[in-house]
Amino acid sequence: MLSTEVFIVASLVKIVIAILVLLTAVAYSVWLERKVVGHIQNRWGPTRVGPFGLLQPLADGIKFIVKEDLTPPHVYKPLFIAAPMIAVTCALTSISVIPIGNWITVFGYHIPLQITDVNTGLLVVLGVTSIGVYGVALAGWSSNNKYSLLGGLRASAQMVSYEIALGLSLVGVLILSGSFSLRDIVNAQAGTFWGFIPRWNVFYGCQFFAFFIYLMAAYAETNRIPFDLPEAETELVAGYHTEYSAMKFAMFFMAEYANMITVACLATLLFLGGWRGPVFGPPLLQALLPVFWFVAKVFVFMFIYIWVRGTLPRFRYDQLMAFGWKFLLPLAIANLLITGFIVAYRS
Amino acid sequence: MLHLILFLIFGSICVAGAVNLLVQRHPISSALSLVVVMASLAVEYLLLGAEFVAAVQVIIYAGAVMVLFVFVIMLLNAGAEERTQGSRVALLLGVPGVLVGGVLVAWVLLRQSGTQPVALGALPGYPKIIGNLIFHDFLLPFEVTSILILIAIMGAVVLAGQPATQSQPGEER
Amino acid sequence: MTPSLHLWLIAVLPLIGAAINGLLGRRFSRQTVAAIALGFCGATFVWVLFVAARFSSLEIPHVEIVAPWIRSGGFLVNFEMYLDQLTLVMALVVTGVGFLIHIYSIGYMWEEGGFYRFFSYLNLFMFFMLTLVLAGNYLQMFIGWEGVGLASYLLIGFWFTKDAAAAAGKKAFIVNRIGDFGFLIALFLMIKHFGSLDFLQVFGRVESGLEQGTVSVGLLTTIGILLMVGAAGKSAQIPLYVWLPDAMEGPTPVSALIHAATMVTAGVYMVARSHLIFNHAPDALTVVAVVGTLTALYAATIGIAQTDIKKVLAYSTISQLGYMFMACGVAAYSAGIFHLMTHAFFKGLLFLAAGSVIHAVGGNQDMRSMGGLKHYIPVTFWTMTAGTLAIAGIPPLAGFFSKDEILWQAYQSNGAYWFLGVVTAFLTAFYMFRLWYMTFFGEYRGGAAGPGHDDRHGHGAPHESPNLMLVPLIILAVLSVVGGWIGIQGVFEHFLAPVFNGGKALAEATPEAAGHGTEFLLMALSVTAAGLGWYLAHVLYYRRPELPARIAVALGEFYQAVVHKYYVDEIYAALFVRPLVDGSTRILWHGVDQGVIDAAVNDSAQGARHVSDAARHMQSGNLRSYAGWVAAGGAVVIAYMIWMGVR
Amino acid sequence: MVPLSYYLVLSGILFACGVIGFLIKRNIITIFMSIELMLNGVNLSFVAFAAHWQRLSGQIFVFFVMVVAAAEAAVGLGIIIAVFRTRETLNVDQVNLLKL
Repeated sequence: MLSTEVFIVASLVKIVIAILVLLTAVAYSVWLERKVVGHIQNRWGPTRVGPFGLLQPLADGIKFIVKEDLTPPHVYKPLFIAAPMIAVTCALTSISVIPIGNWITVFGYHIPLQITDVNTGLLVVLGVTSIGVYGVALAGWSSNNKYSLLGGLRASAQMVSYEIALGLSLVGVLILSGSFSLRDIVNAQAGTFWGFIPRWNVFYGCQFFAFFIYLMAAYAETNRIPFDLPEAETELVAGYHTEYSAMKFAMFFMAEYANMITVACLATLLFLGGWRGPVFGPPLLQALLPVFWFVAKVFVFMFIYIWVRGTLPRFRYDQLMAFGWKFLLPLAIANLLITGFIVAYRS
Repeated sequence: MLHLILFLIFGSICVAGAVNLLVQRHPISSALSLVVVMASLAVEYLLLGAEFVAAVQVIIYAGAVMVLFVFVIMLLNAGAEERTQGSRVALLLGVPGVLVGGVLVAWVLLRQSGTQPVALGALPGYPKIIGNLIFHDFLLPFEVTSILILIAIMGAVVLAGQPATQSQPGEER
Repeated sequence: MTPSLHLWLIAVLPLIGAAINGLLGRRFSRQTVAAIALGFCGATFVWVLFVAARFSSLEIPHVEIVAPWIRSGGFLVNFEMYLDQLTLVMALVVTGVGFLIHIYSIGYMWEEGGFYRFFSYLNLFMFFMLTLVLAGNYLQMFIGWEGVGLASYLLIGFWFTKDAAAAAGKKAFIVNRIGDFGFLIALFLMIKHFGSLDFLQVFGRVESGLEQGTVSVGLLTTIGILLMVGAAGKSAQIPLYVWLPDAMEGPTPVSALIHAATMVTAGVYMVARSHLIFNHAPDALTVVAVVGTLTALYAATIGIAQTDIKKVLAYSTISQLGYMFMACGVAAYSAGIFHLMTHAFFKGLLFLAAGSVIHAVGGNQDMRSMGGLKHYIPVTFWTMTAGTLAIAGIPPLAGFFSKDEILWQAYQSNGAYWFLGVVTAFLTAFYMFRLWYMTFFGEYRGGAAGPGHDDRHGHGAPHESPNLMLVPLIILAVLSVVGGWIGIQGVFEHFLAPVFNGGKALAEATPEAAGHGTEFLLMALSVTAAGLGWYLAHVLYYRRPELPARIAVALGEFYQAVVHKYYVDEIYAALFVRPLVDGSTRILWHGVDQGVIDAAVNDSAQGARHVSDAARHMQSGNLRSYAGWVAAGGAVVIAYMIWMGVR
Repeated sequence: MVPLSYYLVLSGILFACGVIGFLIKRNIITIFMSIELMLNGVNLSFVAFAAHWQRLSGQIFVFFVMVVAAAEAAVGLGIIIAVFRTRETLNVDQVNLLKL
């Protein structure tokens, strides 16, 4: 057990590293998206700034910071300012309970690759995500703009609705692992069965339906295509962030991509065995390989996100609601029942 | 000591939020104050060891119920409160009554203080134990509340649903 | 142990028929309804015949307990079926005549609305009547007793849209209640003193109680007179006969079945069944005899002046019932039952024939507008003739044997009974032949169809009824002719002797002093009286039809009194009905109901209104005001609790 | 170590704030929020008592209160929407038809 001082110092270091890595990841996922979508649409994407446009995110960041921060008249100012902060804060906070690897030993201290491991880690993520709704809703309302208001309304309704399907799809995993702690959940997926298939929940726990539900609900939660109704450009200009500009707009942008990453991390942890993967080689490689596997899996998810965005058209709003309530929710409940039977059968 | 400090910090945030709820005239500000109250109450629950309660408090109360409130406020486009004087009884009788009652209770409680301190995280409410309790000892109330929820869902659908005669959706805006 | 005969089936079969027709009959066709009613009634009759066939092999009395009913301390009442010779005779009469009348009704009621209702009621009546007859204890008998009253009420008021019918139904019901009251008190007395209502136990305890001196003759007399009150109500004896003439408002088959053949004889049956009590209470027997004799004479005199064909028959029924009670009153129960049986045949016949006549002339019941129908409806005429001869006591028809038996027994008991009986026989012959002549001879006095209940089919000339109605008439006519022959040489009496052996002993106590010579003399006298009556009717209504009017004028007041049935209905109205109505109106309605009960309710409502007028200002409709009150109240409660805690 | 009574007093303050909000607020939605505030105050004392008596049933009660609150919010907000549709106002002082 670490002493309090070491714990605090280690935690601070981990926080700083995590935020830096996360923001970088956010920036480069934007780049990745532009690049991939570009190729899907038979374009090049960013190419001018740096090799393959690799410095484009940096340029964008500079642009956001130096642009004029415009506050339109007749907005409800306190909330107008607070809304993007709430959004980005919640998006960044949820990363704090996500483990990206096993324990490592640094300077003789045995430290987990996770900012903090709490008993109710998954609940923390869910709670923080659900608070994040306020950012979108309040942004829409405080802008004093009908498009924004509609976007905010849609966002809050959509996120509250899909949160139920999302939460229920996770319950099957929880039944299998018997814990809310993300680290425990990953540990429960260790090993293989039938000799070679990893005991990931999506395989061994028969959670493919849950995985599918989670994926759908996650797209809706993060307001991504095909569920990006709150910011549907053709109907609502830009939805809840129509009136935002400069750094405030950047915050929403960051929040969206940070949420995508968080959701991808969760999917990896819950269904695909987290950092579990073949580990070999020298000690240093053994320490880093789990992290590599984790990042690789998350990357796959991010790629699928972008791929879907480049491929699928947008839903209509009533289709979206009907899909969530009438299809995903019953399916999630059925999956829950089946999982219960499976667990009861195995024990 | 840490316990007391944390208690005081979040307790004052709590009270500040509650008072802000009263003072603010716009319902959305009141709603956000209430979210603050709930969030800091969740921290108080954590201090008492009820971590599952705290998580549920955030997810259900702050994340769902209050979102619903905010949603309705946005939907009805509720403006700032009007200062009508509909009831003298409430002001002349009710508020003093509450103050008297509150002060009396506080006085009694504080007279008893110091006798039974509560330790930090005194009673860890792990989800497993709570689940066992709900699904064994409290199964009947649990089922009854599930029926209550079902009825509430149906009631809400009936109440808020469009009357069959109104043909145009969104007409009430 | 004799094997069970499932006697309960006899009672329950008609009930099933009644239930099917009553509950579902509305959707059935008339054919279906008739088939159901007739099927269940016929099945009952067949079962009774089956029981009769097995009868000789049974120990008598044969009791079948179906189920316990009331169990209270030592007091036990069962649902039980009781079978002895008396029961068998009654059951045969009820089911046999009932079956015939069911057949007749199909023809008679075919055109009427509420066809299924009629047959449902009719089957219901059969159920209750058989319950009454087969009862093994007084309580079950009482159920049947009340039930036949109910069926009678329903059937009298069958055409309930007619005021007179509804009123007649109510009258029958209420007058019967008075009788039932007496019956009930008699039952209570039995429970109190004998601790049972079971026939065998009650009679056994009467005997043993008399021996041990625990039962006094006075008690038996009281019970007997109360039973007689009940019997008088059901069997239309003085002073409770008033309902029966009015009951003629019901359909004619009902009059035949209920108000001539079966239900009204329930009183006679009950007295006969209770003969052990009456035998030990001579005063009660005297009451029975006197009431019977007076009723016989009295009703016969009224019958003379009636012009409504059914009313004549109704008074005739009362009169004949009087004969039966006279027989019971002189402890000649088997003679009474014998007359009951023959009466069921010929009076059923007469009513059915009268129904056929009414049918023929299109619903008119007034004899003054009939006449000369002999040629139009020959079958009805000949059957009616058989019935008339039978009731008049012309040998060798049924009425002769039974009436003669009664008069012979009466003569042995008291000459006065015999004399009045013979006078009644004369009057009976007179008014029956009067009816016969007025209806069938002379000129047809009716024009087109008169007003009446079944005038729907427009009538030209009178016409014969359908075969469905004629067949029962013929069968009953045959029975009326030959039914009395089983009384020859005392065969019937002998058959019933085991039941009435107590009565037999009493009868034999008076030695056959008069001997056969006297019996033949008396027989000749009564036949002469009947012949005289016939002759007088022949003179007045056939040869010189103008004479009756002159005689009526000559008699003046007395004739008017007879026409108006001695003003008994008016006297009853003045004595009982008006005071009751006035008292209810003035005291109970205006005084108690409006003055006390309504006033209490209204005043408290007024008070509540005044109080709430003051308090309603708290109900401002403002949510926050309500909350203010709640908060203030909560503060008061908290303060009170803390104050209590501190103290 | 915090005395139990501190938690209870905090709970009482929240509850009193809720009642006062109910009394002085005119907006029906805010009044509804005051009710939620009261429920939260009560929840706190439930949890505090649970810790005090070392009995988890106190925390279970909190869940039931939450369930009831959620149901109440669903129905209550439905009612509010229905009232707003017919009365065009959210001010409870103007929604006072239910009287003599």
